[in-house]
Amino acid sequence: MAKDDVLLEVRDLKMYFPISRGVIFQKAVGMIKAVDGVSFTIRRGETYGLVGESGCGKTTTGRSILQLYRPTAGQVIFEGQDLTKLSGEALRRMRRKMQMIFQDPYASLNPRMTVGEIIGEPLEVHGMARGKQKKERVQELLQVVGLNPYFVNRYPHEFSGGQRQRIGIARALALNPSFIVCDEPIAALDVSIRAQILNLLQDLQGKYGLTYLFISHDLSVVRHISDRVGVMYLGKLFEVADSDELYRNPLNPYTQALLSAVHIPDPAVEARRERIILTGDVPSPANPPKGCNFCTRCPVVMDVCKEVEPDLIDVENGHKVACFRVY
Amino acid sequence: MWRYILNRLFWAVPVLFLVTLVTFTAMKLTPGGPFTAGTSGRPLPPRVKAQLNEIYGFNDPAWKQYLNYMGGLLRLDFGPSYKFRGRTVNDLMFQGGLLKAPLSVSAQLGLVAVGVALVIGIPAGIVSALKQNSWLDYLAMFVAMMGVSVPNFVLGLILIWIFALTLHWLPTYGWGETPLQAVMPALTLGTGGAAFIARLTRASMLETIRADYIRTARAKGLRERVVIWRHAIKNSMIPVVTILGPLLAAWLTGTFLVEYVFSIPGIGKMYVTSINDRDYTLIMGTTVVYAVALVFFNLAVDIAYVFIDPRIRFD
Amino acid sequence: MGYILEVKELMTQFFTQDGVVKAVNGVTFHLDKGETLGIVGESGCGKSVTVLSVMRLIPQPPGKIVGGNVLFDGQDLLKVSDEQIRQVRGNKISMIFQDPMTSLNPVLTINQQVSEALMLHLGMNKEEARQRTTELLQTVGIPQAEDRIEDYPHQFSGGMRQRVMIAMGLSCHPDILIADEPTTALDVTIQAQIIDLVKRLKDEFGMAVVWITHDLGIIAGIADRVAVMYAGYIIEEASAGELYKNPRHPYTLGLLGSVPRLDEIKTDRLVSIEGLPPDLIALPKGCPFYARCPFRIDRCIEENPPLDAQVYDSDHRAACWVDVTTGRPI
Amino acid sequence: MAVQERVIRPYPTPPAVEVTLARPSVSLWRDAWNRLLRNRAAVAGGLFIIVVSLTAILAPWVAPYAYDKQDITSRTRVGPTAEHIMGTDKYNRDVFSRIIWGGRVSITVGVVGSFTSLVIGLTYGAISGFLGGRADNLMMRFVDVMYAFPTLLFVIMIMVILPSENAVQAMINIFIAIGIVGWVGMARLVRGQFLALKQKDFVDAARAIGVPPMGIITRHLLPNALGPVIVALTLGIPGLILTEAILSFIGLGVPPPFPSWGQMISESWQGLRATPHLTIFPGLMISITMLAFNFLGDGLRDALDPMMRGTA
Repeated sequence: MAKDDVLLEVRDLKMYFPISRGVIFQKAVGMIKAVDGVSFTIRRGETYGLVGESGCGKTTTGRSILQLYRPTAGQVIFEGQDLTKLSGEALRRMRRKMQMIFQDPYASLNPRMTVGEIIGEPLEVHGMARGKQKKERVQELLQVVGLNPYFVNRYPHEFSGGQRQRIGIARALALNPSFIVCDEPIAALDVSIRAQILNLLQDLQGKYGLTYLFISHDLSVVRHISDRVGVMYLGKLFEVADSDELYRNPLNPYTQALLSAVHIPDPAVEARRERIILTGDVPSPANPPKGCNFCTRCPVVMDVCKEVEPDLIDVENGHKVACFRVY
Repeated sequence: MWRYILNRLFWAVPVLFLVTLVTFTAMKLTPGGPFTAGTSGRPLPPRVKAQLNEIYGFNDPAWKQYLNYMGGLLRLDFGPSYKFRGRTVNDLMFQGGLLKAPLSVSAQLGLVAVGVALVIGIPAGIVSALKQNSWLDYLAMFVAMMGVSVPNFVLGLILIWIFALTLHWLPTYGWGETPLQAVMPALTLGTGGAAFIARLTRASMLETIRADYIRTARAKGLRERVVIWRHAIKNSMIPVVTILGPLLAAWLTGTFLVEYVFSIPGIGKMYVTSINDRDYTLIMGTTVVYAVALVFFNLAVDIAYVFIDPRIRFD
Repeated sequence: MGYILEVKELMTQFFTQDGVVKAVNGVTFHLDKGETLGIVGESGCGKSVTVLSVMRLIPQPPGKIVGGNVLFDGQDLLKVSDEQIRQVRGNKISMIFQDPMTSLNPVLTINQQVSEALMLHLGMNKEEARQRTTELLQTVGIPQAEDRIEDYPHQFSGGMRQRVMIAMGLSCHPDILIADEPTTALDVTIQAQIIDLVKRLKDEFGMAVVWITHDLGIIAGIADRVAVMYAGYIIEEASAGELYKNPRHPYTLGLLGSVPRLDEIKTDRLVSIEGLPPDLIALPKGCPFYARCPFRIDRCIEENPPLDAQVYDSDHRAACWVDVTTGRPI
Repeated sequence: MAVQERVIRPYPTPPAVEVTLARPSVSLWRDAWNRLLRNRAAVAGGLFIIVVSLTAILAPWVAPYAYDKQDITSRTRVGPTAEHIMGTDKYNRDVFSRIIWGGRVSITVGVVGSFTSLVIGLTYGAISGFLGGRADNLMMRFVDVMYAFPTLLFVIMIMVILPSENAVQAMINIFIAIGIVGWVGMARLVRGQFLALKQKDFVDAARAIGVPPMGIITRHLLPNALGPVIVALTLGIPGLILTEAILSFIGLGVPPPFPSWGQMISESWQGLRATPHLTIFPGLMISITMLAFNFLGDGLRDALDPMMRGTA
């Protein structure tokens, strides 16, 4: 693969949040290792899916990439520039190229601003359009996401969840970004609305050549929309592969369990399926187990797993996995 | 839990320190000083004044005076009164024995008033919430609104006018001679608190009875009475307890007006008198006593909170 | 007939400032002994309101059950006294809810909350109830149940709390367990644990289950029969196998096409049902799905099709004037 | 897992049904305003406040007599008569006129005082909440200490040490006293709002867009924190009116002859038996004004609160 194909490279990203406590002054007594050494690359034009259960660090990864959290360690190289080294004006300029779509369409729109103001704000902040030009651009964006341009003077509370999500997408598109982090964009939506938004995201990708980081807990959706998928568990990447490969041939026991837990809307298929039911809960990211993070729940755990942490190793053709059973 | 209580205790120290420091500095900044005029209002002869300054240590540097005062405080010695020569502030606050001392008179009044407030306020709030939008609810909430709006000294004066001066049912002033003397002061002080607590309890109860776990309790087939008593009341009391600290503080400072209006020989009346007399050590002494009481109540409320809400207890 | 529960023409409405919200509009279904009925629909389709109405747990006001019958054990639950319905709740019919975080009382211990129903309905004393609670907690798979019985809910994880809820629901050996989206708030692997548990306990306890969810996948795995709800109506009802193989209502058809499936080759696009569900305050006169329906005909705007507009094999019924397999009016 | 070809049933998109866009667009402020107007108690409270404020401002023109005018044609200390609808005091002054003039003190203290605390508290709370972290921690420790301070005692102390020779100076002293302590609650509120709002996705969205910090504060945080601030502001006014009344009542407020309601009570309550009207009328005035502000504040809260629906 040509090197210039890579749009974004994440190297050993770590994001720790201090747990503070104290009688007089708060001091850090521990660290929540939300993201603990994650590396991956995203190619221009592809959709990279990041999948995992709540608390696995997938959302934190997305936000650290966009520098909404400043990472504890590691590099985020976007179009050749390390974002973690940028700040102030330089970072603000880079923000034009990367945007985010949020999970909760209710919390992600300022209730005091009209739709026009919300979508127009990025244009204004970066001095890209003003006055009449801005208004035209906003109306164009509304049309692009399938909303009536007539809505520009309305407020978010006058819209349904799906419509609000479209407004959020229009805002993200306003600056003509090349890269968009989609953080669970359909999780809060109703079933019949989800397909609308998924289709819209795919259409926009085709139309504008967008690159997506698609974060979700829903394996079926991630498989549907992604070219490649990374599976996260407790702050670490466990497996990375092309999406079809991953689903056809999952190697990590966690991925296997996760896939087996997915329900398929077909009773005939469901009746035949064997499920791997994991025992127990995910350990706290403040106190992850020694060795492999999955060793407390893994159905095929070995002694070595409780001592040594497995590395993410390429086993064949870019299918990477972190598991001693596989090496 | 102990960490939490310790934390609270720790923070009481700088508050009390600041109270004394500010009070002391304020008094030092006062123009004139205590001996500008004598008790009769005539200026004191310079020689007498100099002598008094010497006796009271006013010729020392300010920091030393403060240290002296603090040293006294730590030994629970509030110093001499400027106004009542030859008497100490301690004398004034604690004179009269266990029941008659101003400090204990105030405590009695406060206790009765808190009792009135809780006994009226909490049931009124609960009933209002359970009968939301009924005439009973509207009535209770209107009365409660009046209760929080009418200042207690105004209420006290209106009560005196009606029940003492017009109807002659109750004595106008005094304390400790007949229980009747306690009725109006306790009501005056209690209704404001009751009104406040009732409004808060109602709001909290309304939120609680819409909670998912109340639905769970009903789905178990529990009687409505059990649902309310076992599942709703304790939860709805959590925010009420939270506000009790600041509320008690407001009350505490309110008591001096009620004592003043009803001529109750408590520490509050003494406070107002000391302000009129510009008796600085007495003002300081009473302020410190009030501040200590306030900090203590806040602490007590915080600790009570721990016992109501297991989420804090086990953190 | 051997129905253990029969709901007929149930209507529930909410009287709000903005108008009357018609949440449930004449819902009819039945439940056989030991069967699992799945009720599927999007938020606001009236699925939760339906089962809450069965238990008479609708907050009144603003809610009101304005019509219908709920026949259970020879009596109409909508007509019996408050005392009688309490005898049924938690005893004959019990319920578990969506959010295990908020459905348990934060200030009472697990023991207090589970014992409550045992003492009330089975007349146990404190000690017996405590003993039974421990057993129940073991049954639902809570490790070290004995040590944890005096813990408070916040000391449990989400999955464990849902297990406690299930223990509570099973405590009196109910005839029917109503599960209102019990796994929606949980992670995939925990969700699998809970579903597995309920399936196992259903056989062990010989209960009938009503399982409410928006997730067509979950229903496919557990339900014998499925009812699909839309805008307060049941619009299609069939055995699970039949419904997924031959959906007869355009909405069901669209829903099935709109979810990506792991076991199929990737499609470029999903089926998308455009538009939004109708406003329940101003329901249209005709079919509520009309505005979004690709198969609609003029009749649909005038006449709302009843559930038995199309009947196949006696138990597959669909409320539609059009045969979706041919696209022609029936 | 065995993968099979998907059977795709045709599912065309129907032509959109004409949606009527008749309902006019309403901002949340407009919405709240409409709700407020439906609340009769709040509207009544608001109207009363407007009337009292206007008569106080226009006192020289609307009051039948000057506040210090001694009507020698009338007897002293009479109850309500045709010429003096609330009677006269011991200097033959018209009580009604003095109440109108006295309104100036109460309303000014309430409004100016609460705006003083607003400006200080908003700035402090906003800075603390926006910065977060260590700076916030430190700033809030100070606030905690201030908060545990007995406010009224503090105000009284300040009034004791500051000399008040005339009405204007007394008022300025009251503002200083209130300004020093009154902002604490507001600072806490604003800081809490800011911290909560900072968690919201729309603030992250703004940061992701590259909105500079000032823009985030003014466009995203402040407008959303404003609702609770307005409510706190309104409900804070009766507290300030009360503070002034208490100060005047114990002889620390506005010095005579300029009237304030608390001071009118202070001068007359010892003679409650003989001349109740001198005490009761100003007492009612304080109570009703506070009631009006409380009703308005409650109404504002009810009107502004439901707008947070759907944004949580």
